[in-house]
Amino acid sequence: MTIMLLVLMLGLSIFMLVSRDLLFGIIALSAVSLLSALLFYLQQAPDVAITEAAVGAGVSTVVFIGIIRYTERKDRDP
Amino acid sequence: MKQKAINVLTIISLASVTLVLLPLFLENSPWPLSARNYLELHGVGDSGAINLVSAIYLGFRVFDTLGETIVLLTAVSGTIGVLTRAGAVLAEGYDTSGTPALTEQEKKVIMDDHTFTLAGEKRRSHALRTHLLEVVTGVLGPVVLLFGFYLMLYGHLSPGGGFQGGVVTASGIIFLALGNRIGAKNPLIRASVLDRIEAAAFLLLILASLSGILMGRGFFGNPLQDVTAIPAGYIILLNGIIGLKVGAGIGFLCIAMVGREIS
Amino acid sequence: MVFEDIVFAPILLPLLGAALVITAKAFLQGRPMKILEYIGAFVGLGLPWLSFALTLPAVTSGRVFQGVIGNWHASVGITYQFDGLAWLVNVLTYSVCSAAWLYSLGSGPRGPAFTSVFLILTASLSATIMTSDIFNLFVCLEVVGISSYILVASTDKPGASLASFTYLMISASAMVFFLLGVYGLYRVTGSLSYQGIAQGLKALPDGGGMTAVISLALIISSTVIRVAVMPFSGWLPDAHALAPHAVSAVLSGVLIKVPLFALSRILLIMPVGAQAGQLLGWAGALTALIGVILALSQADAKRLLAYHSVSQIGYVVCAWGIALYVGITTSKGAALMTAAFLHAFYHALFKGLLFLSVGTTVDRAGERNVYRLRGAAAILRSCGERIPVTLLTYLAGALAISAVPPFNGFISKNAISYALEGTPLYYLLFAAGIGTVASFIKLSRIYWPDRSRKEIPVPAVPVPLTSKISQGGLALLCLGGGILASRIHSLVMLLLSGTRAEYLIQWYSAGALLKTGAVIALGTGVYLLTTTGIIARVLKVIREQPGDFRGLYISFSIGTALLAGWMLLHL
Amino acid sequence: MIERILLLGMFLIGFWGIVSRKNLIKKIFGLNIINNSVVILFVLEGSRAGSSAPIMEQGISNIVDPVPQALMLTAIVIGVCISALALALAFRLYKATGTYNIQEIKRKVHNGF
Repeated sequence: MTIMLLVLMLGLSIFMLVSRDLLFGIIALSAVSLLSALLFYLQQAPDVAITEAAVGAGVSTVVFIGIIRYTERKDRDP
Repeated sequence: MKQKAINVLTIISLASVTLVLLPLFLENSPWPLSARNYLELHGVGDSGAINLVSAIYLGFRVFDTLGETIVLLTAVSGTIGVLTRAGAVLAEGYDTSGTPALTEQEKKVIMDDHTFTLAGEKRRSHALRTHLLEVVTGVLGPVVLLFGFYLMLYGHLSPGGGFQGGVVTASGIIFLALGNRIGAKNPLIRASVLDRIEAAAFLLLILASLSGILMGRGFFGNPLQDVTAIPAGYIILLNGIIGLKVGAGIGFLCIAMVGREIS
Repeated sequence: MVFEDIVFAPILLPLLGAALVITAKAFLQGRPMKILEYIGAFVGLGLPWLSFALTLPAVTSGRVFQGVIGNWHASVGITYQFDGLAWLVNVLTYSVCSAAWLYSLGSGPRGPAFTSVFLILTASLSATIMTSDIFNLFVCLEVVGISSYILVASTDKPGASLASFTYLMISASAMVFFLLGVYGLYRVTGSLSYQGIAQGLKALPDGGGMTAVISLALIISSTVIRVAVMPFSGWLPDAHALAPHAVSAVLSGVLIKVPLFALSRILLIMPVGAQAGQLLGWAGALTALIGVILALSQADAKRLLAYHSVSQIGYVVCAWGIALYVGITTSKGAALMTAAFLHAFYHALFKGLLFLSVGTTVDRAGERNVYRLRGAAAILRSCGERIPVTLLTYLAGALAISAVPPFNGFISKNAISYALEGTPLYYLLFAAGIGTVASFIKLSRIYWPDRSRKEIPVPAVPVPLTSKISQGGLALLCLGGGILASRIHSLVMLLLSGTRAEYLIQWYSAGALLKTGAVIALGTGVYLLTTTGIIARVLKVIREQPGDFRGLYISFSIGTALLAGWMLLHL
Repeated sequence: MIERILLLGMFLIGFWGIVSRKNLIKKIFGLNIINNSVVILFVLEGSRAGSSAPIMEQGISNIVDPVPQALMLTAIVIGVCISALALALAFRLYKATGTYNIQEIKRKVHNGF
């Protein structure tokens, strides 16, 4: 289970860095946060799980989206 | 040519990071148990909190937590300041940096009359926003706020605590803001109110940490030791203060971020 | 109230001050807000001096205040330590920060937001030197970091934002490496306090093996990135040159030194700390020389000063590292450590002074290019400076950094070279000293009268009184540091090593003066050389080397690998 | 074992992202990734010590080590604060130069002086 989650997170991390669309990257980032919250919950760390879900998936997503909303979504570089 | 040379350097640097970190990640010795064993035996007795993570977070290592809240406070005020100077995506009334671009009179008007709103005709045409969202978030907001306060105040017993509760409270505040119609004035989503709550909570936090010194129990010593029968009293107090501060701070930050462009 | 708690005053009072300022900002407006802001600043920057006065007798008698914050059990609590080193570093911090805040009142970024971040920075700097818990050190460094990123970005220039972003990225990534180091050490020893880790490592059969050494290397390199020794210094010139002047003074004066002395607490008790010190000492000496060459090539006045910070921190790191290598309890080690601190302190004073006075000048002149700006003294006069305070204080700073008696730089540089006499490092530092003189002759030319221009085109903005006061105060401290050399030197030595000075340096001996004369003569020669065509062209090439964002990371990773390899070699 | 290799991989990918992606936002993604991987590593390894969550209700024993969890709470929050500030700076640079590409920003800022 742990390994599966980690593989998924690894894949999402790569996607985050290569995707042309920053919004997709942000969604991937918050998915990674949610997955790691799940992982923490499975690893007997409920406090960290709550924090990661609230802060990583919630606040940081809002902040990221708030920033790119007024700039640009596309990464123009290869 | 130059591009290639730089790529070689990138590979070298990645390789050296790998070399350095590989032994660290592969370290396989058994996990040291001294701290855990101590906490398992004495943790609850020392701090009064059943949730040992809370006990560490607000008891044994509360000074770290103070540092963390300061990082948050500084980050919020710095982010707002930087954004303001950049020409602002901020919602009106969220310009609180030290160099006011508005006159005091204008500022006062904004602080008093405007609350954050995204409703109706002011939104952009392609904004992903429906009345469903408005209604649901408006109803859900108070419930989330309540859950946040629950997390704050029961942090010493169950998972959660001041910080987590604060973040949940902040999302409750954001829900209230999203569900806000034009004209509705919920004091909790006003910039000045959030700013004041955060400032007052920070002052309270510093005073709480000082109170131990004044009572002769040392820095961050428990001043309530003889006053209250609940052993975790000080932790509950700190949880509440930190929750308020974090909730107000993060709520402020998020609302400022999703606000509309002034330009 | 217990007397011991007074050692927390330098942390808590600025925080209280910051809380007052933030409250004032939130609740009040106009005049009452200003008043409360000043009260907060006084509580934060003024009152701690009282605590220094009160704790001085205790620390001079060798007393070490230590314990666990909140009186918890030591295995899980945060331990702290307030000793001579912490006292000295706090005095360093507060003297520069007070002067810089005063300066900012007149010309720097103003307002409650700035003041609160500034006070938080001050508090976190004192927490950094007092803590003896590795994770707490992480938190303290993060607070220092985040407040300094904000302060750097507190001007309107986009360049400052870029500098701040670069600084943020490199040091935040370095802090992730730091966290990995914490993980490694906790994994091996199960402890977070310095003492606990050292004991845990000693108890292990192989001293913790590779994991411990690599973790230590990660912690060292990610702390050293704040100190900006050579492979790690790429972020510094931009950040220090583009920040507001008062912030530059604090960054260059204080911020790059406190982590270094906090690191010495760790290295002194860890297994291969001494060897790491040796490597850093060498890196420091090379930094001193290369930094000064880069400084000599710069055209921007503040950037020139920023490269000088790199160079001078090289002196400090060199003496500091070798002191760790030979052991701080030996007489040579004590002398070196004293010299390192003395130079750090004096550099804080004169570099702060230089940033402030040059900042005042370039603001009035509206021109920062060293090659173009001339006649700055006349410009300052036209701005209403009857007594040329800025010019005089600049001169005090420039003479101090060039090690001319009777200013304080002369004392500290001599203390370093006295202790390093006979090693190859000595010659590297000697060469760096020549370069310093040369580059300050270059910088001083901005004050030389400009015959070709009669009228001063810039609007005359008067120099604020607060700027004059803070510059004057720092200049007096520079002079005082030189005149009271023996007394200060023996006090520092007593506080750092617990020993009275075993030898007395003849500060103003004929040999030392002769050497200074030689350095000045050679420096003038070097300066004249740099004005010749071919060398000027070489310098131009150096100046226009583009700094690369990824270069920072590449040098960081390679430097870390080298440090780890070196430490593994000596395991 | 495999978990830690995967985490190392995640760390390296994040580091690669910071070093060689030109887009500022992606650099901040990279910072988040390396921070995440270290946090996961610390918590994952810390939970090997026992088998139940560190909440000492009746009859609970053999808990996992709570210290790493408390430390990582702090680290997560600090990480988010840093990336919020970094984003604000990136936004400001975008407003000043009209691009997120670090090299272009550098060039424009340099020419602006």
